[in-house]
Amino acid sequence: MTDLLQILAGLLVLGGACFCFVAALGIVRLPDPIMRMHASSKAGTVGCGLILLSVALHFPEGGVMARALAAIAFLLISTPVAAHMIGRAAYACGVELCAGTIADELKDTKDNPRRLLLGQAGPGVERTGGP
Amino acid sequence: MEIVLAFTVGALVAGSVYLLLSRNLLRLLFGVILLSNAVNLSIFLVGGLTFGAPPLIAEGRSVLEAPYANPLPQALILTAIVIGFGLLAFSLVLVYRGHQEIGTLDGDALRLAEPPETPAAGGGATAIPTQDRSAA
Amino acid sequence: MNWLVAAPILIPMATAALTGLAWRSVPLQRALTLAGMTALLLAAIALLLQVQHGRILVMQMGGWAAPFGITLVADMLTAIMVLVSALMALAVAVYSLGDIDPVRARTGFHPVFCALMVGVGGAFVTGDLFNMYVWFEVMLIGSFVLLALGGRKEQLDGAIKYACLNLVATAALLLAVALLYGVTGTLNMAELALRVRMVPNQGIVTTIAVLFIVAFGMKAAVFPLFFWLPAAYHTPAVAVQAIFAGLLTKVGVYALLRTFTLIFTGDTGWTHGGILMWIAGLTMLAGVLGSLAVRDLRRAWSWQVVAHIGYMIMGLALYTPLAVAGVVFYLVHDIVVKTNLFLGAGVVRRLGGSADYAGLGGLFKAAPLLAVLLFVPMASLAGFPPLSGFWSKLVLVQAGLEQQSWAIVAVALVTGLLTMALVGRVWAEVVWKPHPDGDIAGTAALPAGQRLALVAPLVLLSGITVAIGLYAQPVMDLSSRAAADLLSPEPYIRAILGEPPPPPVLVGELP
Amino acid sequence: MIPFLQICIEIALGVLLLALVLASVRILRGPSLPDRIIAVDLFGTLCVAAIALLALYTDQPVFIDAAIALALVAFFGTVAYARFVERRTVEETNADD
Amino acid sequence: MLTAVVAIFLLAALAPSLHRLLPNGSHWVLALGPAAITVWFASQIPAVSGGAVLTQAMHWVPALGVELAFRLDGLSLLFALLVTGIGSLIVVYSGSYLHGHEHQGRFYLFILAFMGSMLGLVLADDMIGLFVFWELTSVTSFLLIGFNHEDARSRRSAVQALLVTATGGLALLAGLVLLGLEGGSFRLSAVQASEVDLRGSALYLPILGLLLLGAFTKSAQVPFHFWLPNAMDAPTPVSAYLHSATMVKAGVYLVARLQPTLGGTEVWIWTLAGFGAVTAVWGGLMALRSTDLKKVLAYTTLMALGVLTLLAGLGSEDAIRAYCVFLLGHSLYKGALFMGAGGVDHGTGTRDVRDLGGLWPKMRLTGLVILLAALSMAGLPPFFGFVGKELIYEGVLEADPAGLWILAGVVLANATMLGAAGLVFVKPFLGRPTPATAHAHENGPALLLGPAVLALLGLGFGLMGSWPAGLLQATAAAVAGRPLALELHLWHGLTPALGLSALTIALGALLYVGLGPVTAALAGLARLSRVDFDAGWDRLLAGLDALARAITRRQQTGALTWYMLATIAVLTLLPGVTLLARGGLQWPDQPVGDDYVGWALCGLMLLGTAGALWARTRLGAITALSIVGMSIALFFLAFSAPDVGITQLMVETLTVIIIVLVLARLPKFGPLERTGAGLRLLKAGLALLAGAVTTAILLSVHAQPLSPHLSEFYAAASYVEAFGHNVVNVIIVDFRGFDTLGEIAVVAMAGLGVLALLKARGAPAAEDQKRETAP
Amino acid sequence: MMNSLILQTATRLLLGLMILFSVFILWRGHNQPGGGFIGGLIVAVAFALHALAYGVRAMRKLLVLDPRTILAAGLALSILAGFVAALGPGGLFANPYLEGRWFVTYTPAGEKSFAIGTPVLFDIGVYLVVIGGILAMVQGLMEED
Amino acid sequence: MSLFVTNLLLALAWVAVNGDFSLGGFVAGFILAHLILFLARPLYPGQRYFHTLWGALGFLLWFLKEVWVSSVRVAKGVLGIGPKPTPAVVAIPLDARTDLEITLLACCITLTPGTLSLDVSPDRRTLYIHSMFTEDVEALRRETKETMERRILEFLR
Ligand code: NA
Ligand code: NA
Repeated sequence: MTDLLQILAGLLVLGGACFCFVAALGIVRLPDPIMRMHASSKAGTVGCGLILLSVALHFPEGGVMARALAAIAFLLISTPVAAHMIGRAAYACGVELCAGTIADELKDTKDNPRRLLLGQAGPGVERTGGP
Repeated sequence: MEIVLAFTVGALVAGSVYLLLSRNLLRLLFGVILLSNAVNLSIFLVGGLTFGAPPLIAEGRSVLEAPYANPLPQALILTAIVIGFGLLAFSLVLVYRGHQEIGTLDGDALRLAEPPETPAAGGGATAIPTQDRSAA
Repeated sequence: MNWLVAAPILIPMATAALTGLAWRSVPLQRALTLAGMTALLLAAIALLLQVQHGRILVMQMGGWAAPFGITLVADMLTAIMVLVSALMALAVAVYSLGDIDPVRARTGFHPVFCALMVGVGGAFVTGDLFNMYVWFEVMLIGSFVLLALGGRKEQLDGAIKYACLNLVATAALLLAVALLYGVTGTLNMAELALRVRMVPNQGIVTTIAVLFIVAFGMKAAVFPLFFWLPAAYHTPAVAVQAIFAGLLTKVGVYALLRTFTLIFTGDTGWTHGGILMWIAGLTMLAGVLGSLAVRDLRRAWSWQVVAHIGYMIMGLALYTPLAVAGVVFYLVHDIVVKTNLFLGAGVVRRLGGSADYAGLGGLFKAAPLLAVLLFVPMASLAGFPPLSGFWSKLVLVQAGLEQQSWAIVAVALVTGLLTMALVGRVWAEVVWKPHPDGDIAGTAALPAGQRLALVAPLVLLSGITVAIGLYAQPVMDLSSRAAADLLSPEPYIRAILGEPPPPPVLVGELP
Repeated sequence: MIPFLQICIEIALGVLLLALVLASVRILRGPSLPDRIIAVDLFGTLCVAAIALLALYTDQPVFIDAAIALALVAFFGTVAYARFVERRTVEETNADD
Repeated sequence: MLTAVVAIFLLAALAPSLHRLLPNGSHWVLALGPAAITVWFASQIPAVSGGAVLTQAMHWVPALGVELAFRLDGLSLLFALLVTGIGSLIVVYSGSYLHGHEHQGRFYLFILAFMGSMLGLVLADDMIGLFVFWELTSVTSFLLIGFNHEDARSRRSAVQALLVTATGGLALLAGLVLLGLEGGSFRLSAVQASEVDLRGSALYLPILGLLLLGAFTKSAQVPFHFWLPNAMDAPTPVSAYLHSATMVKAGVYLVARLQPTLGGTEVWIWTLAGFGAVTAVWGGLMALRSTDLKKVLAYTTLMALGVLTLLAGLGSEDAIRAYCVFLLGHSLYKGALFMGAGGVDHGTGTRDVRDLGGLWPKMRLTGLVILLAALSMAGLPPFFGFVGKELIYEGVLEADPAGLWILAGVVLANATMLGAAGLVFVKPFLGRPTPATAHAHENGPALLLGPAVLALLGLGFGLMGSWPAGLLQATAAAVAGRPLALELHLWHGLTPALGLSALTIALGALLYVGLGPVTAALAGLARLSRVDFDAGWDRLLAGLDALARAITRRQQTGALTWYMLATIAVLTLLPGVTLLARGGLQWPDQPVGDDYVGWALCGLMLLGTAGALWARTRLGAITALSIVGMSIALFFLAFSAPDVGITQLMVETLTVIIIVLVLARLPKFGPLERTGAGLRLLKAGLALLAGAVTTAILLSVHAQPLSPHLSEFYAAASYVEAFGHNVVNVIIVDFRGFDTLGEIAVVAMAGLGVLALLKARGAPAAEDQKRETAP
Repeated sequence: MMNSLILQTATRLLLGLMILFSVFILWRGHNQPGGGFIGGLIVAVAFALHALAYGVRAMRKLLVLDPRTILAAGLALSILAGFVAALGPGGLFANPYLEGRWFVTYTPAGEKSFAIGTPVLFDIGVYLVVIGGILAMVQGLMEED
Repeated sequence: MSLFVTNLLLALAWVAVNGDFSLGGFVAGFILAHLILFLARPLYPGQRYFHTLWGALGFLLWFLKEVWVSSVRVAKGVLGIGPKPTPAVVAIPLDARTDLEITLLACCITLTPGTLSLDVSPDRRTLYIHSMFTEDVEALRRETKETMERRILEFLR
């Protein structure tokens, strides 16, 4: 049982490392920032998550397992939020989407983050708060 | 490993010194960050490096059993890191406020406090070559 | 177990915490600060009384015996320094009642001022080198904040240079402490004194010692590491200038004095007679020439801070009982006088509306009492007898001549002469010369409360200067005993480590 | 610990270090602000993974706390970066006016 | 004696209050003090003449061996009498002279303090005590010379006097300390009596040089003489006092005091004689050139000081006798003349000889006083000045080494005295009346008392040589260091000295008659030689200022880069050189290590550092630094420092966040970063050197064995005694909890400081402005 | 503030968790990596995140106390923790400053099962100072807008 | 959710009774208690506890599968095997209304098939996503709404 768990942990670790590597390779190879974010947010999360899972399996104490799972949960919440924040900011600061982009339904709407940002940040205009 | 680290620290110090000599205050502060990192590593180094044996007494034991990493340098570094952070945070804001009030990030252009007796151009009297002044 | 040893840290620190809690109420902060500094002074007096018969007070913090915990220790030197700094703190706290505006008070002057005193006191009483680093940092952050408090342009300008250079100094100090730990395995200063002698490679010990010279020297503003001082000291509020000028650099001198009599005594030819001696001479000259080059009262005094550090370093460099006694005496004298000078310059500026010689004058006519109060520290600065400055200079000159160190004595005398030139000029320009705007108002024009707050410290400090001058014996006696203790540190070491120190193992002779 | 797991961890550590280097490359190369921020964010995530690996490697579960702490602050850091990008955009556009 | 000195100082301290109480009569009351002391000193004359020496000593700073030791011998007594006696006359005189001056009270304070200092100086036996009073005279005379402080010339003169005398003062200090160390005691009398052969000491020359520098500056010997005429900017009573009895006489006193201890060597004789003769001639000639009455008198003082120095230098018995007599004579007539001249000034409103004339009918009393004193100065019989001059000639003639040159100089100098005497009396009183003297009026008794007493004494001592003889004999004995007979006669017989006197009178008369051409010649001479010491002084000060500014500007450039460069250079070079010079360099005896995690993390750190260096943008640099910081954190974690690793990670991130929060408002990296290639090379060189030194030191330190006793204790006690499993945390909160106390103080202050910086903007500046404009 | 619905919601979710985690870290600091400093930093980061999402004013409201008060209180607590030693044993001021005073429970077997003492109190002071200090900085910096 | 609390309390009771304070013990107790409550569900009419819990579990499993699939797809894209990326920014009209619904949806979209939430419109009616492998914009819109959004709303409502 223990050996089996350890073999499983080993495989998870290897897999996790591979995903991490892919994520890193992705942000080097992919053509535009948003694409790179795909790599980092998905492969990075999975890779890191797998390794944490392996930790959870490896250590028998409940506390460790709970913390490892909590870490995975936190990662699952925070990574997409972070991706959203960067994505929006990237869009707002006007990065170029790569040449192969087939559609951009955000660009010409009133919801364009850049437009919102600059329009609302003019002098004397108070930005409206969230809900 | 200590020998490798000694050379690394040397490199960090070299890099930090180069940044410290910048006219841009922000780069100077980056040099400070690097320098304090290098010093922290030095403390770590002189205490001796031990891989994978944190100074934690195992559950159910009453003394730390060898091998264990030297705990004292770690405690010192902790203190040093926190202190360094406090000083750096303040300095950063200071530089920021300085820019806000004085309008420059050029360390060599800070001439409000001194020396007014000197002609503004420095008259070639300063030891720093003046060819880069025009760029400012 | 004597809690008095911890008082120089705990009293101002508790005061800092309380004033911090009371940050909404300026009057409450003021009252707390005054009470705290008074308590500090009382504790300092008690401390001096305790150590006056050669007793060394030791407190092992947390009850962990040296060298495992942190040791606080008070010998004669410490007690003297604590007492003088407590006096200055009280004087400046009183002065600040009339000097610190409500905005500065609301944004933290009082807690930070107290924290500065924590750092100063801590540096004096600690017997642990890393702990000394910590107190230096407390002092440093306190000085950063006080320097910038108020946020005027030239303040920020000066504070930025001050901060950048001191951050480097701090890193150097930390590195030096770490390296010393690396060769000895301890941080306790008493144990260090024993263990540095056992290091097989004495060359590296000397190297570390030199690093300490540079690191502490930077704090003490010696040549050529003083740039931060004339760049910044004249910019903050007067109370802040005064406490800086009085205490901060002297803590650096204290640290040099302590470590280079207790720990680094193995290669005095190189460290004391060589590096420190050169530093001393150049510091004196650079400082005094700087003070002659400026035309602004506060800047001139700032440069004088530098110049007189040179004298103290000279005493340490000579490294004889008389010379070290001279350093201690000089510390006492200089702290009082420099604080007084800056406080005085503040009042002068308040009355004359400027700090520039060109914009000043008329004091002899308008405020004769103030003129007297200025005359005392200025004359003492110049070393005119029978004021405190004379005795300190006399002792150092005598010590130098005894050692036949002609060059350094010559430099000291020339520096003294140039200081007289400065003082004569300042007196003529600031006190005698008619004010460019015609007659000015005297101190009587100030509101009564403010007048009392501004003038009382001057009276106190000038009184001390005169008293020490007329009756130098007590201070000289204490200084001599402090010096004797410093130069034979065995009782100090025994008091801390609790056992007769093992005979030092000397490892070979130096090349 | 069985040798298989040991080997797996060592290989994984190596791969992860390589990934860290790759992330560094993107951090250093940029070219755009978001690129660097994404790379720093990933660097943080990779560090979390590396810390978890160290926990396995040294058999010290305490490292997990480091991982959580890092994940927390790294997230905050990324949000701050995003804020910076937005602010800078505003500042620069205003400055151009 | 201590009582006397302290009493005068106390009187000084009380003077302003007393003057406020008694604005019209304070000078009479105040003069009682010194007068009483004079009487006490006079009462000691018989004993001292009989060879007795009064001593008094008490501890002052025993830790330094400094005492308040006083010694009253003939020399001290003569000076003490002059100081207090003339002093009390001066106080009375100034009460009238300065009547109604707004700072009259302060004046009494200064002049009495000056008197006390001078008295202490001549009485002190302890060298340090002597120096203390010496410097006090400098300070108090500074205050007196600058008394008319709203006048720029006064201020300049005061500072000049202070600095010149202070220069000598510091030399004197060094000299005295050396003398004390070499002589084995800090008591002048003990050194004089001791067996130590100071004249043969290796330090004799330095000691002598230093002491004489002190004496010469104080007694205004050429080339340190220029401050003395300028000191005439002081109110006349001050000038009178300074020149007759005090200050400038201090130097002459010191030389005499040291004569028995250090005198008699070739160096001593020729130095003093040379300086003295030159000063005497120079002073005399310059006196003739001057037109301001006070200036004339000031230059004659120079002449007298020169002669006194010369005599002290010659050191022969006759020279010493001459010294004593001339000293007294000069004090009497110079005090009278100055006060008289002040009277003229007071009565007419001018002191310029060219504007004065025909005063005799209007100011007969003043004229008479001046006449008596001038005759004494001219060295005509039967005045005391004549007695002195005769003795001078005898002394110079008798002295073996005295050459012809010196003799000629002395004669010439004495002749100029005659001319000067003519200048101060004949022209103002007997010359043609001028517009300035139209409204001249006689002065009151307070202004006449002092000069009259002195002038009459000059006549009386001349006629009755036996009156002062006893005292002067004791003085001479003190100067010689052995008993010396002294008798005073107007008539010495037909001696060479008498011939020289006749020659002097003839020459003097010639000089006075031919004053016009002589002055022109002198002016031409001065122009020709361009020896204008006063202007030289200004150039010296300006040069000093320029030097100070140049040096200061070169080091305190205001450029942060330069400060940093210098600081780091010192920080690098001093330890680096020490490491090499003291043989500290050592390579650790251990393998380099094959820990690939460590290698890789070090590599990442280097990568990040390189990135931070080459970053073109701010964010590029920050993110590169993040690489470094996180790699270091991983390094800490890998090498068993979990707490440090976590903390490093968090602090690293937090730092970046704070940077990022402030960054948006800061400008981008711009042209600031583009520096010249040479400068870049310099910076890079220093950076590499710093790195190399760091590595070398770290390796050498690591090569030393590390004692584990501390960590062993922590390992054993952490849980058992401090109840914690995490040893590092136990160290932080318990073993070394005190560090943490300081650490949180730093964090707290940083928080407060940041808030203060950001919150209080502009407000204090406005506050300060408000306060400064409306005090 | 960032004006992002997603961030705001996530912050609401995370804030409580982070504070909880920080207390956990603080509490076990004596036995495991963690302690007052790291715990305090996590709280500070949590509130700073709130400030980023909702603005500084909302954060200050949530915090109730001014950062300066927290900071000073923490400092006072840490100082006080050291003073407990002054009370004894052996009389007032007989023991040195900062000497630990522990409340320890033992298992029947004689092993320590639970220990709380003044060093923990001290660490709580550290925790508060760090929260106050960092939040003072964050508040100042974000109020700039 | 009071049933959830009951479930928790029962689990704790189990742990206490056993004296086994480990996570495993707690999980065992929780499952046991859950089974008991499930059997007794007629006692608690109107409770959506089991629906929600099982719904969430089902969603989680589905979601993890999607994450895995998407990661593999992205990995292929990164490594250059598989189809060439065809990125697009697509607007998704939202049915989700509450903060939690929108946030959860956005997060899940980011973590799954080659999509990334960029922004929510200020009126909260549109979610803009970036897709890495877009064959047909309309199909993507439809698919996202019908799989992801439907599933989330299902277990949240
Ligand atoms: Na070592
Ligand atoms: Na900890």
